[in-house]
Amino acid sequence: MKKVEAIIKPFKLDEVKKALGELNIEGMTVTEVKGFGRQKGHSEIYRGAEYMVDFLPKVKIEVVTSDEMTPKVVAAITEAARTGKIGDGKIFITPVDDGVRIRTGERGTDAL
Amino acid sequence: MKKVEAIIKPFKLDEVKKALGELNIEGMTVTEVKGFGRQKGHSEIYRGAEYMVDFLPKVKIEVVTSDEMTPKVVAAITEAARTGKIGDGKIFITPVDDGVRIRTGERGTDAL
Amino acid sequence: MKKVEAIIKPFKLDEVKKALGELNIEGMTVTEVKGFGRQKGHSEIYRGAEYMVDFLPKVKIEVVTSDEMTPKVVAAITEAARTGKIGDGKIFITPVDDGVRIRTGERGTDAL
Amino acid sequence: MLKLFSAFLICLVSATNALADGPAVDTGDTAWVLISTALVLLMTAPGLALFYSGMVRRKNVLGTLMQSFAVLCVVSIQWVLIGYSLSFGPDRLGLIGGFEFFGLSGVGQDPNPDYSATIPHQAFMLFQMMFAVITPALIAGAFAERMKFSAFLVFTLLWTTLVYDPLAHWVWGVGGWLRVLGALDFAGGAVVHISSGAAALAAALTLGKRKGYLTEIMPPHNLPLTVIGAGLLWFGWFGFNAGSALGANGLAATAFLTTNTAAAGAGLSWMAAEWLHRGKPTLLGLASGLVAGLVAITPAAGFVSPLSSIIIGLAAGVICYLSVAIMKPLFGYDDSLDAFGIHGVGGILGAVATGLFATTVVNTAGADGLFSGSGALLGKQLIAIGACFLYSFTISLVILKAIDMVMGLRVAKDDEVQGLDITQHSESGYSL
Amino acid sequence: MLKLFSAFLICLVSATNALADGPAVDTGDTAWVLISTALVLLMTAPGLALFYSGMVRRKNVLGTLMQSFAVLCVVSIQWVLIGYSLSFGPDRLGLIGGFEFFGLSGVGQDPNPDYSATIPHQAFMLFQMMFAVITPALIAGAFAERMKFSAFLVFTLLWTTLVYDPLAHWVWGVGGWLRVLGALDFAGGAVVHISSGAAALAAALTLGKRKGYLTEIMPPHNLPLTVIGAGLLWFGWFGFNAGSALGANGLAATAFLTTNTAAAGAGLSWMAAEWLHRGKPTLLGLASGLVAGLVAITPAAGFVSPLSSIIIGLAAGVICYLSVAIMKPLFGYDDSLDAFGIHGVGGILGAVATGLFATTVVNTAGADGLFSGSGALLGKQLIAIGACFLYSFTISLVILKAIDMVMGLRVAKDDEVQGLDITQHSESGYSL
Amino acid sequence: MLKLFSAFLICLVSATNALADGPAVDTGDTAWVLISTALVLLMTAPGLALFYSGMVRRKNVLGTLMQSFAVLCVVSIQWVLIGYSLSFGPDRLGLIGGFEFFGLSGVGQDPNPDYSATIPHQAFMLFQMMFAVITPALIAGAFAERMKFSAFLVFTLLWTTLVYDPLAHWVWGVGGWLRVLGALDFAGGAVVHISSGAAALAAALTLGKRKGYLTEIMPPHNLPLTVIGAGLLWFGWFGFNAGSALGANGLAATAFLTTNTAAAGAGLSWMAAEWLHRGKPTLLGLASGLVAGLVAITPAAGFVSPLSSIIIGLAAGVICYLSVAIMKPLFGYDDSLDAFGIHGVGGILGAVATGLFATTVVNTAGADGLFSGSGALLGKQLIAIGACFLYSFTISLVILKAIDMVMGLRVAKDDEVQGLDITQHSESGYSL
Ligand SMILES: Nc1ncnc2c1ncn2[C@@H]1O[C@H](COP(=O)(O)OP(=O)(O)O)[C@@H](O)[C@H]1O
Ligand SMILES: Nc1ncnc2c1ncn2[C@@H]1O[C@H](COP(=O)(O)OP(=O)(O)O)[C@@H](O)[C@H]1O
Ligand SMILES: Nc1ncnc2c1ncn2[C@@H]1O[C@H](COP(=O)(O)OP(=O)(O)O)[C@@H](O)[C@H]1O
Repeated sequence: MKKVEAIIKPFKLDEVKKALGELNIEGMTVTEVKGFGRQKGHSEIYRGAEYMVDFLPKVKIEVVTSDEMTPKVVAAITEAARTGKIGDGKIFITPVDDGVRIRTGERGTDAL
Repeated sequence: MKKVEAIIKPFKLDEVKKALGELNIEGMTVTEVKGFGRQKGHSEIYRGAEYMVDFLPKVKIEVVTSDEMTPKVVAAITEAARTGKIGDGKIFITPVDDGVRIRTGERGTDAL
Repeated sequence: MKKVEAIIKPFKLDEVKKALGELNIEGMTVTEVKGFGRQKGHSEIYRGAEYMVDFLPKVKIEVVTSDEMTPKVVAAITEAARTGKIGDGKIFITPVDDGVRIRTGERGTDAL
Repeated sequence: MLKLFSAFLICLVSATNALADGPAVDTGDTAWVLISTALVLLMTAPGLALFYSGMVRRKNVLGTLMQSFAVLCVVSIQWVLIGYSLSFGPDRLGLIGGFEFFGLSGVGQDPNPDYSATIPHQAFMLFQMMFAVITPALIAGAFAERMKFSAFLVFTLLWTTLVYDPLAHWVWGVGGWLRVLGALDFAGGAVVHISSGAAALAAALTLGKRKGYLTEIMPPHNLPLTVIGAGLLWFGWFGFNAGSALGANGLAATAFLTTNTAAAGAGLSWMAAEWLHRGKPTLLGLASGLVAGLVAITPAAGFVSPLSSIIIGLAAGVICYLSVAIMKPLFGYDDSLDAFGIHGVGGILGAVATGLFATTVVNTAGADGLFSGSGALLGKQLIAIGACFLYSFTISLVILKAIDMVMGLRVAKDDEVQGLDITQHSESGYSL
Repeated sequence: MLKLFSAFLICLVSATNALADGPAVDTGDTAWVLISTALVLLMTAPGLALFYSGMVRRKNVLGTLMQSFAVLCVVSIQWVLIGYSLSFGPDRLGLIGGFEFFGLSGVGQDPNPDYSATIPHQAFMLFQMMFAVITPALIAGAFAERMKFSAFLVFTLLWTTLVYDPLAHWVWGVGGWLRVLGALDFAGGAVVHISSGAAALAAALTLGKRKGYLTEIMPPHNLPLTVIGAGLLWFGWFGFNAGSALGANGLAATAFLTTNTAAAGAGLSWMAAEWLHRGKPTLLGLASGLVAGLVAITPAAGFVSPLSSIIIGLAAGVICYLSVAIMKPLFGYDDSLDAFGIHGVGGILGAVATGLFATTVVNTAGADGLFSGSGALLGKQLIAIGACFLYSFTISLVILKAIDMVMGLRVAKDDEVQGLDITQHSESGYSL
Repeated sequence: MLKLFSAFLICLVSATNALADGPAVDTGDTAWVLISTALVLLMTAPGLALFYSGMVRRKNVLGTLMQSFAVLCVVSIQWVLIGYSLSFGPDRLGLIGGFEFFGLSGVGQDPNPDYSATIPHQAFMLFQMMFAVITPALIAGAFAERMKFSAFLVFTLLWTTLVYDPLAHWVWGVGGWLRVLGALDFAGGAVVHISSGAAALAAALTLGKRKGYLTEIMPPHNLPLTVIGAGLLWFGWFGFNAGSALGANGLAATAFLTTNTAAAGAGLSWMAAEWLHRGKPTLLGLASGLVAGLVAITPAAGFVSPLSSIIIGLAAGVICYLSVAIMKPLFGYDDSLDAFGIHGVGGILGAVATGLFATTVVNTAGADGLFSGSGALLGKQLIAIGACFLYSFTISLVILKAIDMVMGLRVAKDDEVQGLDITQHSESGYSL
């Protein structure tokens, strides 16, 4: 099992969700985060003082999936989230030892 | 060391915290997230237009713990967070290479 | 590749960002979280009723970096985030299998 | 119903007998009463709506706002059709007004000297309307976060008609038995606050506690909203109390003054009580206290001196604090936003204080209270308190039980967990 | 321009011919009109600003608030320099006012009996100013979340001068052709609501849909803001409508009353319509409905009976709901916050209703409508509706196209995605 | 103290000598002054409270709101007990009022022709009370986010008594030396704004900078709150300025008009200055500008022509912008919410402008300024500015140093980091 963790532009969430749906991925968890990277931020002005805000709003999607599905999930997200402009985000794949469905106690990929 | 990551229903947080307390787990980190899964969302109506909202508010609890404690932690969360209804959430167990307590620089399980 | 995940006091974010900048770390993702630990919370009073609030506002910084850089990143964060008082937070190092830059499809450390 | 409908038809055509011959309208008095009317509307919506909705949990913010706004709409219509007539129509046995003013027939642009000789009858009616509006909205604090919206609508309509309208007649209607008795209620201590407080207690007992009450933390989700509400309540209360002079005169100035000092005193004394008791002066405490002071001065505003009003305010802050922080947990009822603890207790306190501090030096149309040498008034005040409290409590209980049997008062458990906003209204307060 | 400047210089020195001899000022009437003026300002800022800004997405909250505040500033100056004169200056051909009042020359502390014999001319001018302010602010609902701020400023200035000022003259100016014709518009149903609604439709069509309209979910980001706005609108509308009696008299009381009942009726009927249609009574629905009721009663407020106002309100809630929930998706234009759907449709409804329900029993200075036996008024109302709608729609279209050619109306795609707050104003609404 | 207590007892019994024989009360004037009083209360709470609290960081929102509300409560009581007497009691040496009005003894329902012949003396006293309330609340902007609440309470009480009350007497009290001199201050440019601005500067210097000032980003946490506050300030300021005519007359209309145009002009000119300087027109800029315009027109409102008021407004927006955006960083003091930069600088500007633009054509009770051919007034204005600024600055410094020695002014470092809400009040603003 792997966790696929994608940090994307917020307005791409719907498209990514749809792309995952087409893979029959039935679950995911989404977090609002702030990203810092090559994409430059914007300035804000308050009473004549100018600040650089370099943290940009991003959305983190976490999908835990079987090893077989992982490449497909990565490919689907990559495609759906891409605008081609800087700041499109990253996908990280990390190992997962086990999963549990709380309701039933099921384990492993059955829990997904 | 393992990280136990549980996505649960928000109103179960207190009970899970208490259950972990009974295991002498002294630290955890909590994030508000939105979940998408089998549990269906709700509709919202604005000026006669109806929208489906399928992201539901969930809470993610992260507990890093020793390998020995991991099954106990998983069991405690499973029990405390269960309502038996769809959407109770998931637990994922992932490997952790090392930990550091920033204040002291302690490493490994001493850092917890 | 490793993910370095640090839970720190919110007002230390700027210093940590600066310290990472000195290592030429060019990307990170930040999440607002709530922490429970040895640091005690505070009480709140509403119409004469007193509540204990033991979840404290913390900030989680995630930096995915190469294996070589990992110790430097950990050291930099540890130093910049330390106040010496309880509640300074933790750093957890977890394995990352792979990374993708969505914009270009680059893989591995090239994606960072 | 048929009668109502024909009255309706007549009014539609012949309308508001807007003749120009009666006693003269004073423009200054009219300006003051009209703006006061607008101020009292502002108290309910958005004033009280915000005061309450900031205190609930995020998931119930809209449901709580909705209650005040719905009451405003429902009672605005009820009052025009039947409420004003039941309250201020020609007396029947000292208990209720007659049908004569149904559909505002006979309520025109000329003054009605029975109630106010210098402003249009419609202006008097409108001013009173806003009192009828705010009263049921106050009750909602007791059953916040758990009542079905449909049941709430039915309750509002029944309660206004069966409780508020008769009580308004008793105390303020020409021929009303408490008015005849000589009990004093300058701006609605009994009619508005004691009656809503008693109903609130009945509601808290009937509906039962919120799921998680006393075991879960239920902090206010947005105190700035509550504080905007508190500010608008203070502002609007000048219309409520000083407007009750029904003219822009010296009495209005005095009522304005006592209102302000009582609010200030109670804000400080609640804050001080909490500071001593819990170690910190809180903003919610100060805001709650000022509302308690406004409640307590309401029946007394045009009858007592400024310095008496400070004392009334100081007392109101401490006593309402004790009722909320000590008495409520002791008895264990869930008066969620302290509608009984502030309006019931504060209203009783104010009615008693009127019996103590009233003086004809301030208002010759008033009476002398105990501290001016006469105990008679205090006795009458106690009768008025008892009558209003018992009547409202009993009828409210009956109404609530009846609604519960017919359609259910409370939302389903799961709906309570998910919140009123989504389950009752299919909306979310924020997507910040 | 030169003329303007010299008028300016003269005024600066000789100022506001504040003599003390003319017809006497009535203090009560003046108090009422001044406070009404303040109430109408409150409607725009922060009332309408909040009502609108709570409905947009978080990233546009400041841009939306900014529009109402900027209009207030711009039109306050425009009105003093030229607007009042174009609207209420001596008539030219029934179409526009002359230059005589430029820079408020001749607009002093004495009454101008042409418009109001009992209040200072400046008070009348100020009251009218606030109507000129709110009208362009209403239009902004149609193009929320996508217009360039610079283009918005230019639009506001041109629209006020070329559309609002002439229309105000037609309907209210002595000698204005619709006034001469005998069309009734008590407080601005045509001048304010039909004209802004027609401009809103023109703007929605010219600017086109928001990116993601109908494909993305765009829920209101902060409904409590919207509800505070709705409450302030209701409160302020008493100044708008009852203030239009230009005195604190029986007519003001009647207008106050019809305003209140129409708002209440429409709040309930929109809520009911949505409840039937979608299964839930929503707070945004109730709030939208009460605004629709306030719009619809505006032209009728001082001409109809209280019971008629209930009917007008009930109709307004349902009809505006249908226009927003059925008609808009049918035609597919993006009138983002329903400026046309509520103000245009509600304004037309109100103008027609005036032709139906008006009765001289309520106001001898009015006229009898269809239900009082005369069809003539209805005909005049239809002419007024048609003239105001077409004039505003056409000129708005021309102004918008012209601005689009010269400087562009719409922000860049990327800026729309990022939001107006950061791209137009370099600010963020919240860091909660 | 004993004296005070016996005065207190007397008042409690004999109350407010509410006789009915004196000069007649005018209902229109009374309506206007009462509603103006309510409007000025609204400016402080919730107006200023929101304006300020939206600008601080989230962790200090309640602490900031609390300051305005606490001032309102404390000064409402202080004014009744001693403040009004010190300010408006019979003159002692041109410097202070005597004890005669302690506890409002002798301040009844009849007019006091010394100050206002057509409204109840209590109404005049109440109107003045609200000025005494808002002034210390303004100062709080300078030391936002770092002052101990207990120290703040003590400061408020001392400052009101030792600074505000004497200054009010100097400028407005019969026999006050600046009044006798002939300096003009229509609605409190010196008494309210210069005095609070000078105190603000003293406070910013004494308390020192916030931790992280200029190194950390401290963006406003909730600009919609600030904007609601700005809207309420504009609305309430009509009471402040036009209410200062103490009647509903032509002068009130003129003051209303100059107030509105100055606010509009300054909103636009601050926005324009920031647009030129930083490249973007901001909402906070427009809101700050309109407040600056309202401040600057305050002393001039009843003395200048409408067109002059536009110029004053335009100047106020630019000059206050420069003081905030250029001067403050230059000198490096942390006037956190620009209480000095807007109220101090704007107040001085307005007092000077009164000396330039005042004309007896607008107000025969006023004087002619430099542009009407007489330099004398300007000289008097400069004396008044100097005297008020220096007196307030010096005494404020002494009070602050004394409090610092006795109990400490500033919260502990850790408490500043954690925020005032939790450390001073044990509350959190939001759980959204
Ligand atoms: N090393 C990293 N570790 C964690 N998150 C990162 C890292 N680098 C970038 N990110 C996240 O990815 C987002 C996009 O990165 P950025 O460098 O702006 O553009 P791009 O994805 O086009 O390279 C950042 O805002 C940040 O949230
Ligand atoms: N594959 C997954 N990866 C990450 N999170 C998931 C996954 N599947 C479900 N979740 C999370 O678990 C929550 C509950 O899942 P759901 O399918 O609704 O019910 P259940 O837990 O009863 O199977 C979801 O809201 C989502 O946050
Ligand atoms: N076992 C753990 N798993 C996950 N997060 C933890 C754990 N222990 C502590 N934390 C996080 O670290 C923060 C600081 O821990 P705490 O015990 O208060 O102080 P210290 O870091 O000084 O030991 C907590 O608020 C929590 O967010």
